[in-house]
Amino acid sequence: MFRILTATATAMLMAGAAAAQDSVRIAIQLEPPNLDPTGGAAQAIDSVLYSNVFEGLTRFEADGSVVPGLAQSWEISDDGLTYTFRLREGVTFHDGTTMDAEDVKFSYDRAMAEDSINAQKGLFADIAEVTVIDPATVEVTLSRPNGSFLFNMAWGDAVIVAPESVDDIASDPVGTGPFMFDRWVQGDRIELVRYEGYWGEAPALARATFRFIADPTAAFAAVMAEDVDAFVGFPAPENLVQFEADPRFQVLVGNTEGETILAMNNAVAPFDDPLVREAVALAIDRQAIIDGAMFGQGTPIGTHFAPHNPDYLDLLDLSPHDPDRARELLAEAGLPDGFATTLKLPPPSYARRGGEIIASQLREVGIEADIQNIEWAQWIEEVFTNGDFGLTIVSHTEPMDIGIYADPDYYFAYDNPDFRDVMEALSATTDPVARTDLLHRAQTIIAEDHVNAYLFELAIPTVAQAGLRGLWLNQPTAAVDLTGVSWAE
Amino acid sequence: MTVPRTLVVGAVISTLFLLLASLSFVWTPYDIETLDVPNKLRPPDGTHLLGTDHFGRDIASMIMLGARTSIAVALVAVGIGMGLGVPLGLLAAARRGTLLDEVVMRGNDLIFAFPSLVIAILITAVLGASAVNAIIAIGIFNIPVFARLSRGAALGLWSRDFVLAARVAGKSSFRISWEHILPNIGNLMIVQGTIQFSLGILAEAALSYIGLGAQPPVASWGRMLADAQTLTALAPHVALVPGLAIVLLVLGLNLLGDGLRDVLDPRLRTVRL
Amino acid sequence: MIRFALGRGISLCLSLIVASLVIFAVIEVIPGDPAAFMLGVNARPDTVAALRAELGLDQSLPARYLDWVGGMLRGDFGTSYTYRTPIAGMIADRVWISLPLALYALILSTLVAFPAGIYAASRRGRAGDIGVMGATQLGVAIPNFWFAMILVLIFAIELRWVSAGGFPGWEAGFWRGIGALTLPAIALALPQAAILARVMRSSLLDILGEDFMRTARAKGLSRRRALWRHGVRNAMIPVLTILGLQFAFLLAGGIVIEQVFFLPGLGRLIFQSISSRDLVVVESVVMLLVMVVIVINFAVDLAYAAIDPRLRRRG
Amino acid sequence: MTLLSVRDLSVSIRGAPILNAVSLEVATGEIVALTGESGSGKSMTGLSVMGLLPEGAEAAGRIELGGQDMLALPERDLCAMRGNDVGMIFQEPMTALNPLMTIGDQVAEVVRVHGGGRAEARARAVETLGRVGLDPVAVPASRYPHELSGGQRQRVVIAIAVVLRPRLLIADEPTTALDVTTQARILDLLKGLVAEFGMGAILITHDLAVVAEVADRVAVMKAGKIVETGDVPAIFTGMRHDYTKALLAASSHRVALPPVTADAPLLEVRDVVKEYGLPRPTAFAAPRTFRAVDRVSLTVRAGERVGLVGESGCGKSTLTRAILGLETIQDGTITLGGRPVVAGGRVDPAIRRRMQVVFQDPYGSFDPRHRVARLVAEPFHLVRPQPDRRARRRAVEAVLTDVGLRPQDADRYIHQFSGGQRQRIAIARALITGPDLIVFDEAVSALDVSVQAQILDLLADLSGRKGMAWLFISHDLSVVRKVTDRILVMKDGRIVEEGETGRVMGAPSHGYTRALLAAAPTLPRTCREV
Repeated sequence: MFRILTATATAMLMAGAAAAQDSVRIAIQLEPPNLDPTGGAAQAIDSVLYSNVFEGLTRFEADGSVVPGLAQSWEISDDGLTYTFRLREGVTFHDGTTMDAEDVKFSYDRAMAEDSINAQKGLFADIAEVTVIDPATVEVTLSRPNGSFLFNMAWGDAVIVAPESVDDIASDPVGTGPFMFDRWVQGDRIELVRYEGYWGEAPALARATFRFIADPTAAFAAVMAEDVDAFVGFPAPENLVQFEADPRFQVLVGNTEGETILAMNNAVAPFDDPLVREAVALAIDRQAIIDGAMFGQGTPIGTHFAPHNPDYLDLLDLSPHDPDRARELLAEAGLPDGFATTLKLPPPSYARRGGEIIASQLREVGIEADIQNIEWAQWIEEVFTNGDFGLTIVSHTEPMDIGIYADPDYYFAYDNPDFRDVMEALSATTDPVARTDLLHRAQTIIAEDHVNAYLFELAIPTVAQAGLRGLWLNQPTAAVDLTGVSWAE
Repeated sequence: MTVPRTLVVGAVISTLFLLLASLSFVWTPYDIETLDVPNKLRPPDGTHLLGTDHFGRDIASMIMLGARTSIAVALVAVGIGMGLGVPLGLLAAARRGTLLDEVVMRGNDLIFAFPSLVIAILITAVLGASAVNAIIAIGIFNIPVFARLSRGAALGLWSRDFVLAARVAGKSSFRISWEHILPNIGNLMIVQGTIQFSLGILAEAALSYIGLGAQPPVASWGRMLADAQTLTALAPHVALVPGLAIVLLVLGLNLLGDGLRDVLDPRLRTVRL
Repeated sequence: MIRFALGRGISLCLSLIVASLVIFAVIEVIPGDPAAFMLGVNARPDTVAALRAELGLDQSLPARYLDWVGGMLRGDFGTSYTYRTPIAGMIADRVWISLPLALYALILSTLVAFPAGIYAASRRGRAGDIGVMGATQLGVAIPNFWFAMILVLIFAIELRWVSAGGFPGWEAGFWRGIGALTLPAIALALPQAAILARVMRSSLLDILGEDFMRTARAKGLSRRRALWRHGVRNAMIPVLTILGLQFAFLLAGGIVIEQVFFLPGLGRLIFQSISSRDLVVVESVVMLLVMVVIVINFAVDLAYAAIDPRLRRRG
Repeated sequence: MTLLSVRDLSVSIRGAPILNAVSLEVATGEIVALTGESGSGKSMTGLSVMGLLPEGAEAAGRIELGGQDMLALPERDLCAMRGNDVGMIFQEPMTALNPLMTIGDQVAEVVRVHGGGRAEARARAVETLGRVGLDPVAVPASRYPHELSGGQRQRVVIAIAVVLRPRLLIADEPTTALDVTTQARILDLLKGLVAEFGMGAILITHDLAVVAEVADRVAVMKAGKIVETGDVPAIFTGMRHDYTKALLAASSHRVALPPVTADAPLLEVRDVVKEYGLPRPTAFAAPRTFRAVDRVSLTVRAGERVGLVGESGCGKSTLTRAILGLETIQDGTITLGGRPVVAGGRVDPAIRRRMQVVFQDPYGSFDPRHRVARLVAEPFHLVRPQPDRRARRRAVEAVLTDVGLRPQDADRYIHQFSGGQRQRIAIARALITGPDLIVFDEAVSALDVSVQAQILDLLADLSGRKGMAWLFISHDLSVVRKVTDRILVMKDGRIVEEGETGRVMGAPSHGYTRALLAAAPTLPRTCREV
């Protein structure tokens, strides 16, 4: 009875129609909660919209460098406090209205406003005033010098929006990018179409559909059944070996800005004792975690910095896998037979699977970690806001975020005045050589102090049809930049 | 009195799993606490009877420990369902037609109205996911089943002559419920209990499959299935073995339930929700 | 008949009110603040407070409850915290996946269960009966999400007969929509069909023992005709109860199946909303599910009266 | 002309022999009765003729109906004959009709099955329903079975059996479940139809009085064999087989009731009213009530044996439950030895101890899970102070021997006893607290005639030895007259006649009592002296 039933069903519908040559179906794991990059922290919003629909004054390139965006060029005053941007000519929003200095001032004032709900309000903290010189020129004066101001303005949260269309931007985004928003079927897909009036070079693609598949099996099935053309951030690393063996597909494994760490609550005993923290760090076997949890995807890190960044310092030798030394350190710290603590794990598989492996590794040296799987909302409340945790595993995917170790109120509560001085100096200097040296000093301090156990840089596997070209390999920022994507002939 | 085949087969399968579960307190082929990542996903062979999973742990040992979790969760949940449901049903029957009866029955309909999975999701969202919360969720869902069943059976008995005789003998409705009604619906409760037990195993598997059941390091069949989901193409045995274990145990319990019903009282009205 | 409907109607409203109170109370207790979640890790306290005000999270509990229930009566379920779009719209799109899926599964299970149940009852004790009963024992024992995994493995990945999941939307053609729902419906229908077949068989066997079946045979009806003209209709009453309950389970069961086939139905909406603490969406969807179940029970009661004249007059 | 001839019919079900070489003949227009105690195989004979034997039954021998051997016919031909050439009526009218079909459709179906058109079927159905005495205005064809009384439903079953004018009609205990007056009318209807349609008929009944009134010939069965056949009424005088004699003697058994001097009043029921709320016809109409017991007064003096007779639905069981304190009463008082049975909603244990009950259903009145000792000792719950274990045991054994059972029976379970023995245990339970009054609620109606006789003798003996009074309630006049000094006749919730048993039975003053006596089938005068 079943067989006849399914046979008739299939006769009616063969596999999905093959993708037309100028359109693409991209799948990512999470669906954006809304479509306002300046109004929510969810990375999925930037993945879909950054550079495709919205643009900022500056822009991230595939290799992480910051290049001119809507600002053609700029001059910085000697004291580093005044930035004068010359805007590109003839740029229009998707609803036809022109983009000029007024829109830039409106966008920044909106982000800095008292009741602003911009998730990265801190990026605009140093701006004192934004003045319109003429429609093509805008001047931004800072309250104090900030070496990474151009870097900050490239973030998705700093894109330029228009007052005329900002009200229902959450469900009908209007930007200046090469693609226009077409349709959003909630829970299933978002469709973008090429914006004919784009100021820059027209993209190869005419239509792009973003599909949201969180479930690993469903992701594997969707790609294997060719329901989608590419899956950026494929959630099941264990299946990559099958895709590599299949000529229909290509597998790209790049790095993200995500430093995956085993964070320790420095404010709570026994983690306030550096010896205990070092013991925890030494108990960890990074390669076993990468193989077990991520099936080999991911590069080990010895400090809180992205390895693909030129200023990265290899400090792996400060925390080798040495269980015996770890037990000695625990004895030295007065805990000969170890201790018990909580290990709170957010939903992603790097945390849930990594957590099981780390718990068993810690058990080897006598540390009993009680695993608690919790939702992101609970993690933010219990761990991030209230600091109610012993250990947790999380991946910090914001670019260049080593500055969080300067904030004693940050959830792992690291309070080191020397480190704060280094960060102060860093933000004041713009000279690249000086900055590299300062970054190296910063990385060394937090590595030697074993603030957290630094595990690995979160890899981002992308599985795509063999004929697809121009996809980003790494993710310097959360974005699926389709501007350079096309089908090979 | 020939014991029906279903009872024998059901009893054998169920006791086999019970033995496996209790044995796991003392001994399992391998210790599943220590991971052995290098030889992960090995197919069943001499050293690992049922192969290893994505962390290199021995699947046979995981199945034994998983059996312990499933049986414990389902048993306690049915216990809650029976412990609270049956007295409620007897009370409603003893006070049939009064407001109390109406309230109990309306309450039952209300719990039935909440799909069992939704109750589980709500509870675990509030108390966090764990085996205990799975027990509470499944237990709550079992209460109306037993309450409704015991009330129905008790109502039938209240009109019987021997209960009238007991009333003539001046016994209170509480004493009658305890001495006469409860023993006579005992068979029905045992048989329905076995069926609810097997449904409890399925419910626990579903809950831990969506991550709401027992949390690591406590082993659970549902979670083994969830972890193995992406490996079905790569290493099919990791997904097949836990599934088969669930099917076998549930089948065994159902056969045991049917067999018991035929032996105890073929006319029993059991309901499978 | 009207009095019967009226009586049931009042108890229906009562249950709905109590259900809404229970749901609101349970969900408000869930830890985790939606605003903090939405603004993410680097948000500053003042921004979070601003968002809380905007979403109305700072009002008192009773005020929010009355606001929510009042809205629901007007068909406006409020606006989702994360999506910031009206919930009624979100639910509408997803209902058009969960409801057809449940209906499709119910039809499939009935189409399979009725003939199987009747066949087994008419061949009581013989090979046909034992075969069907064996199959139903197995059908009841197989967890539907595991069966779904196997279906996907065979039909979507190996044979590639049907897409592995996802939903093209009804505008992409009715049959494409049905195609996408076929595998999930089969996975959902299996255990229900097994249960329904067993209930059909046992209720039919009870009826076959009744006196009026013997009267039918004495009238000259053959065994088969007596079964179809008298047996099946009388056996429908207990079967109807199970059908009513099953539709509620199919709706709930869909929650797991939607995960496996990544169908954007009510089930996944509940999951996504709970993980993002979109409380008002969770409340509304759960309330909707409960309403559907209670209404179905009410419909089953009315159907009883329609089939069984003994209930109709009693009023 | 012989219509039906059954030759050496033997039937066994899964090897167990049921019928053993049964031979029987029925001529056109003749009513042949098949009688015998339950389990004698009379119903199975009827079913064999219809070819409706249960699964796993094997039949041997010949059943010739109009020249064709029914046993040899294929199922298809049997179907063609059932309802057409041979019709059957069953015992239990309440469940014999399909609840979901109108009575008109169920009769019309017979005609449709045998090739009749829709219109013709409907017409013949209405015509036959009228013929069996269902007034088309009061009981139209569109009615459903649950809206009809037991007697009316049995008329529909008869209509179904005779609508196609079959040559042979089989009636299996057609009136056993009915009231005496309804039974009389149904038997007259059957006799009328047999004569008018010229059918042959087999009437299966255990009641020899019914046989005497209706049948032309009778065959007596015992354990699957016909032990004797003969013409009625000749057989009642010149019977040969001793089993038949014993059967007849049991039916006309006389009980020697020892005389007793009834003194002070024991149970006094004054103007008792009991009403039940009825569901309201429309949502807003005033709630209607049904008055089951309407201002009833009666007294039972110590040691006196009083009978309460009435048809089902006359309110006698409601009155009984009120007397036992199982139902609340709206008005009037019930006192035992001067003190009210129910005080302030609670039953007074001291009073309750002096009054006990014996129910009708031997299988239903005992908790299957308890041993006899515990069952019989249950009334001790009322006795303050509670007797200790040994005293209870002695009392149980004593009272068991009183009712003619063995002391060691106390340790057995109830399912190990026959119907008669269970009633003896029920009586033992009623005697254990030495009550002054025992209420017998249809206590012997479910027993076979021979067992009934032994129980009635036991009661007579106990009344002599223990001197307790009793209130004997039954619908069966012949039983009540044997064990009571005074009789009350109840109709529609009221006592219509009261008086000394002999006087009421001999010269009833109220019209209803006369109708009751006339309707009850009685054995021919000649055999009663035997």
